[in-house]
Amino acid sequence: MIFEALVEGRALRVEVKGRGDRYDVTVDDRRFEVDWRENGRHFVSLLVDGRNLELGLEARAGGCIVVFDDDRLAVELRDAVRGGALGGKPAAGGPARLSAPMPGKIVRVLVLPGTAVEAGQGLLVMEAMKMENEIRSPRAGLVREIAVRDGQAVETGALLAVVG
Amino acid sequence: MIFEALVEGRALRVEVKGRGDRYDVTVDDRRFEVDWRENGRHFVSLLVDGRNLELGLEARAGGCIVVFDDDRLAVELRDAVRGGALGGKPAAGGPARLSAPMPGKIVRVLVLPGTAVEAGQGLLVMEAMKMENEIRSPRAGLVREIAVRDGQAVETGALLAVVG
Amino acid sequence: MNERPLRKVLIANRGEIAVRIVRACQELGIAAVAVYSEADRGALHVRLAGEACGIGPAPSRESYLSIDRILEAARRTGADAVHPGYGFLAENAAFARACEERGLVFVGPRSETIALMGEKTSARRMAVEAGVPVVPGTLEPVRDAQAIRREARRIGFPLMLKAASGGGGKGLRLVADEGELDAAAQRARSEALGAFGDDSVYLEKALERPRHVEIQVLADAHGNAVHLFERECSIQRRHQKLIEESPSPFVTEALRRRMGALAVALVKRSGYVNAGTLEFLVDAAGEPYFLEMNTRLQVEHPVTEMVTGIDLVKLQLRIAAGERLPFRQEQLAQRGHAIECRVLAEDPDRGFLPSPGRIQALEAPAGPGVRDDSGVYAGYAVPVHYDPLLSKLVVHGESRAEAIQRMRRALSEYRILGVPTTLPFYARVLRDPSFVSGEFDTSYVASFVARSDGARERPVALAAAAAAIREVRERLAARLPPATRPTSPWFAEGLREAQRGRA
Amino acid sequence: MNERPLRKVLIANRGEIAVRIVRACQELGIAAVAVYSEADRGALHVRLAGEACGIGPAPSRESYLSIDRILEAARRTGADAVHPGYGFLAENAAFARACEERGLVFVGPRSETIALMGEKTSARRMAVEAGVPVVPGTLEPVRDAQAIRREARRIGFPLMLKAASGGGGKGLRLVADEGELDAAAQRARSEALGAFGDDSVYLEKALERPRHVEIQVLADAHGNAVHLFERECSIQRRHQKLIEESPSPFVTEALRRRMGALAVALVKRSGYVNAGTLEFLVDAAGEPYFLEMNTRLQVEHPVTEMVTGIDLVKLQLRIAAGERLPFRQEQLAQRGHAIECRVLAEDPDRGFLPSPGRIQALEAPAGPGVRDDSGVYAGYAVPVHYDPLLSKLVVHGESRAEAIQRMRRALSEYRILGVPTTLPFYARVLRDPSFVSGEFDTSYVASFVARSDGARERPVALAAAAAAIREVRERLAARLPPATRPTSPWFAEGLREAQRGRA
Repeated sequence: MIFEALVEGRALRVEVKGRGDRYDVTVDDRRFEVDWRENGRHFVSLLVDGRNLELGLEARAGGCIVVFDDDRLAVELRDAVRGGALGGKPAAGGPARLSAPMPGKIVRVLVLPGTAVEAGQGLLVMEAMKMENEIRSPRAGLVREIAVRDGQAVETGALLAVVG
Repeated sequence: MIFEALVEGRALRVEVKGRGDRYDVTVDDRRFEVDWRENGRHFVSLLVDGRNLELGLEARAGGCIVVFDDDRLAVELRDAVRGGALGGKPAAGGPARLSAPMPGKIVRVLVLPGTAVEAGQGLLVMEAMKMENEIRSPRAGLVREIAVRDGQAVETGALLAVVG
Repeated sequence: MNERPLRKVLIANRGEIAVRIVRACQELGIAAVAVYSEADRGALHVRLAGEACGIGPAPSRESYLSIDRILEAARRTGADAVHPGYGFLAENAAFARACEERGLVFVGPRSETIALMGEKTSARRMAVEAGVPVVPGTLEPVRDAQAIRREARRIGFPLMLKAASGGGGKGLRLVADEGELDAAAQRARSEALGAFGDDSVYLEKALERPRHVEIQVLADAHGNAVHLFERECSIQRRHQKLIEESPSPFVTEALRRRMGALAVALVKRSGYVNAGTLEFLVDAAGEPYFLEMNTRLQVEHPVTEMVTGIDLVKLQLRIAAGERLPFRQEQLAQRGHAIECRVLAEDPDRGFLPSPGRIQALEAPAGPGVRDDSGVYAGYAVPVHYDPLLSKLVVHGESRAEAIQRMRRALSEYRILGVPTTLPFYARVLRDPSFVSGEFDTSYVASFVARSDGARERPVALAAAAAAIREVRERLAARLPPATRPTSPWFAEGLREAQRGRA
Repeated sequence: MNERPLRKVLIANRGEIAVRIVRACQELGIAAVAVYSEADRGALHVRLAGEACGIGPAPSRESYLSIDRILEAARRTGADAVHPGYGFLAENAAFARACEERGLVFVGPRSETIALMGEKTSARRMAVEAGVPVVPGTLEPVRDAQAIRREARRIGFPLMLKAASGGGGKGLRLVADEGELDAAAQRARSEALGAFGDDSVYLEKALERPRHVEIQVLADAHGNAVHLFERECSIQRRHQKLIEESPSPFVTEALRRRMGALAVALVKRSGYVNAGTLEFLVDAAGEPYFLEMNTRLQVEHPVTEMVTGIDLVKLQLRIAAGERLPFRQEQLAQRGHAIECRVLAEDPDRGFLPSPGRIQALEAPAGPGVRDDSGVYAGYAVPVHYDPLLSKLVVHGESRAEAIQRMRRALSEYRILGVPTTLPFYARVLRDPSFVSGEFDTSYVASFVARSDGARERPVALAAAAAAIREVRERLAARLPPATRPTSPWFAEGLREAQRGRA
């Protein structure tokens, strides 16, 4: 089976052969022979050429999150187009809508609508779980809208800002 | 809802009222007000008059096993006969067939067919998991059959003896 | 003070520290009463306590911060003492006084001491009187803009603006030069007013590359006081400690003795009783400056317990019962080395954004020299209402080198699924040569994040392989034809971004 | 012997002890190779090791006991050392010799020492030469019935018959008087032949109400040897230890010093290297008698680690690498008190019948002073092929009283669902006044079971209430009408029995 995988912004081609507990996996140009063992419902031990790798797997729609001891990577998968390599025309991304990841209070808005921001630049500071947290722009672009004001209480999912 | 419960050889009448997380339970003559909270899939915290009791529950057909910190009790339940108390005519138990609880080796047979045995009396010694274990009679009666001999290897479920 | 054994202690807290106190009570044969908000009926501290009592809705203000409800719970359950833990009402003098007035033993210092040492400028004055060096700055609260400007010029820049009633980094501002002063002062005062109902601030000179070192103290009601050496707390992010250790890798024996003696002097001078902590900044030259006193048990108390062999929570309870300290200063020693990592429900890959949610699975490390003081379990939903501390992972070893090796081993065993945590971040820090060398100050986390986040090699190929095998197995199990599988909207978007990056 | 740092250690074992050794290797920066039978691909020691290698089918004889397969795994993975753990090949001199011949470091004594001390009568002779008192009996193996009768009369009854090549209670018989002798000798010899391929036995006088006390020793290859004090192991059932502690509550300082000195003398006399244990019986008068030597790491080694602060497994590896002991006898001390409970998959309510099966859920105790050396996890299926040890729960406290309180607390937190375990049994033992007083001998478990099993009050009403609420909730969730619920056949049968009892 061949997949296109997207891992933390990187696209990879993954081919999986075999079944049972033994797999032959090719990721781009790298090949792994994997002995696969599920331990309980959430953990898996992979023996790759005798080396052992213990991973946690969190199911997500369209893929899963892979938890290493020193990293946590979201993997999205889709079936590769039959016979074709990855390609297609890059499309422009639409505006990004940021919503509140949890209930909290807006401490400070850091940018005005119309400001040009970089990816990763702070847009506003929100207090949640006793901590102040900077909400950052997921992409470069213009701030189209700031939907909250200083001191406002917000619920999970409330629109905070639009960048596009 | 009213149940007949059988706990380690004792029959009890149990009436449960209420739902949600609050229950009013009467066991024979004792009444408990219970605040019920499931913690994960296997554990439950019961607040009984402010006292906290943390239990593990193992599902079984017709009841469950309740795991306390210092005990482990099998509870069987059935619906109480409407309007009636526990009763019915005691029926004689049929012969008890003992089978091997796990793979192992018969170390010694301790009784001959035809011997009269008490409940709890040792019938044979079986070695399993590196330990010698005495297999005991579940009831008083005559040993009808000993189906194994010293030194024999047995698989899980193999008939060992019949007492009746 | 006469001895009066405690029979039943109400624990006015939640989470891992409530669990810690429940355990101490149980081991002393004292009944422990847990209290819980509506969000916490299934919390671990409730599960482990022998009794439990609801105290109101999820928001802290209506439950864990409500003095009336806590006192009512104590009355209802017949508790004869209250342990406040840390945070919530732990440094609230009015709460301590209310306990005292009702004849409830408050497990901590007297209410007057909390008032005296809780207000930061009065604590600074007390320190000066006791001969303890403080960071140069104001000794009285300052309230107007003109006075702030005058004091700032006197002290010099860079300086720190701090809320007089503050704590936990609130109302705290670093001011680099005079041009920033007015705006910073305005912000600090408005934050302080919002958080503590008091807009007075004080000013302190900002030290260059300071270390954050604190001294644990214990004092009984009979005039005996000892210190239990230092804890190194420089590994912090935005004034929140992440990793603590004892001994500090850079505190010399002479400095340790000096700070310990200063701490005991201040404790005696202020008539302090029970456990407390004196926070110091130590400058690059090794000079200590008293910062503030925490009049309660500290989050990071286990590292001190591991190296001294002393159970601080049990001693808090025994001191509260009127017992004398069972040892003298010269009987105490630091044995080996302990490190603590605070396991937080925060996502290090998203700027440490809090990550509440359900813990799907949890495997905690174990074996020799490992202690996990956790407040959570598999199946538990981390609520949004409280702080993100899940657990404190503590290790003890013969030496700092062994403790580091052990912490690496323990971190590699620790897995929490369902919510992002700081565990992977700590695994990376524990391999960082700057951390291992012990050559760090309070700027460490910011600089580690800055230099490693973009640069680190991430196991993308193995992650993709694992996810793909899992997918193949799922499909086989479900016997679904591939075409019917859903593709998430973020997938398509992300793939486009990735391809753009490649082009 | 020159120092030769170990790079990669193959662990020729499974379960909790393999996990223990993996952890020690990781903390020393040594690569650890786990081996696994077909039943053990998902075992915890495999999950935690950096490398793993399959060695054959589930039965031990074809995997963990196969010298060829273990050596082949070592060759294939490039290991330069082998740690045998305990059991399996740990005291097999032929295995140690095979390792030596291939240039693999065997983490344990030399093969000649294993042979010398492993044969019980030669170990007894060695002890006598070293001036160590032994239980009166035969010093040479005995093979024929007539010789057995003659020796028995010389020694006197009651006496113990033991397999010369024995261990673990096999081929062991208590003989009360001469009438029982011939039948017992026949059984013991046939058991010994079956288990060890050798039907020679030896005879020892049976002591009255003996305590089982053992001394931990460590010796390096440079002639240095120390003892690490005693472990009390009298809480056993059919010669299987269940609870161990250190110090022993009844060993005096004088006896401790005497036994320690005897142990070191025997170690030096026999040229012993690495960790080992000398087992003694101590009679009611406090006289120690050497029983046998275990030439390997002991299951209960953690209680010694907790009170001495010494990591025995790391020292085993360092000694095997040629290092010298890093301390002298006078630097060692017992600090506080440690207790271990062996958590077994055995059902205490069914005569300790082994109870393999899948662990549905597991919550392990944590917090200060608690160490859980476990080989299992939630979701793991305990295989039928190996011993029933799931975990060793160990606590450390300032005193025996604190250790007992802590163990009670830890046991109350420990829950394993899916298989019956000995945990509830230990919770009851830890509350038993005889255990708490420390006044017990090797007959304790049998007598505790006898006096408590029928008498104990069981929480039947609460169990019935909990099960009934669960049932109500299940029905509500499933919206099944009550009549459609299955009734198990054992229910009807059991109910009839119960009603008969009532009538």
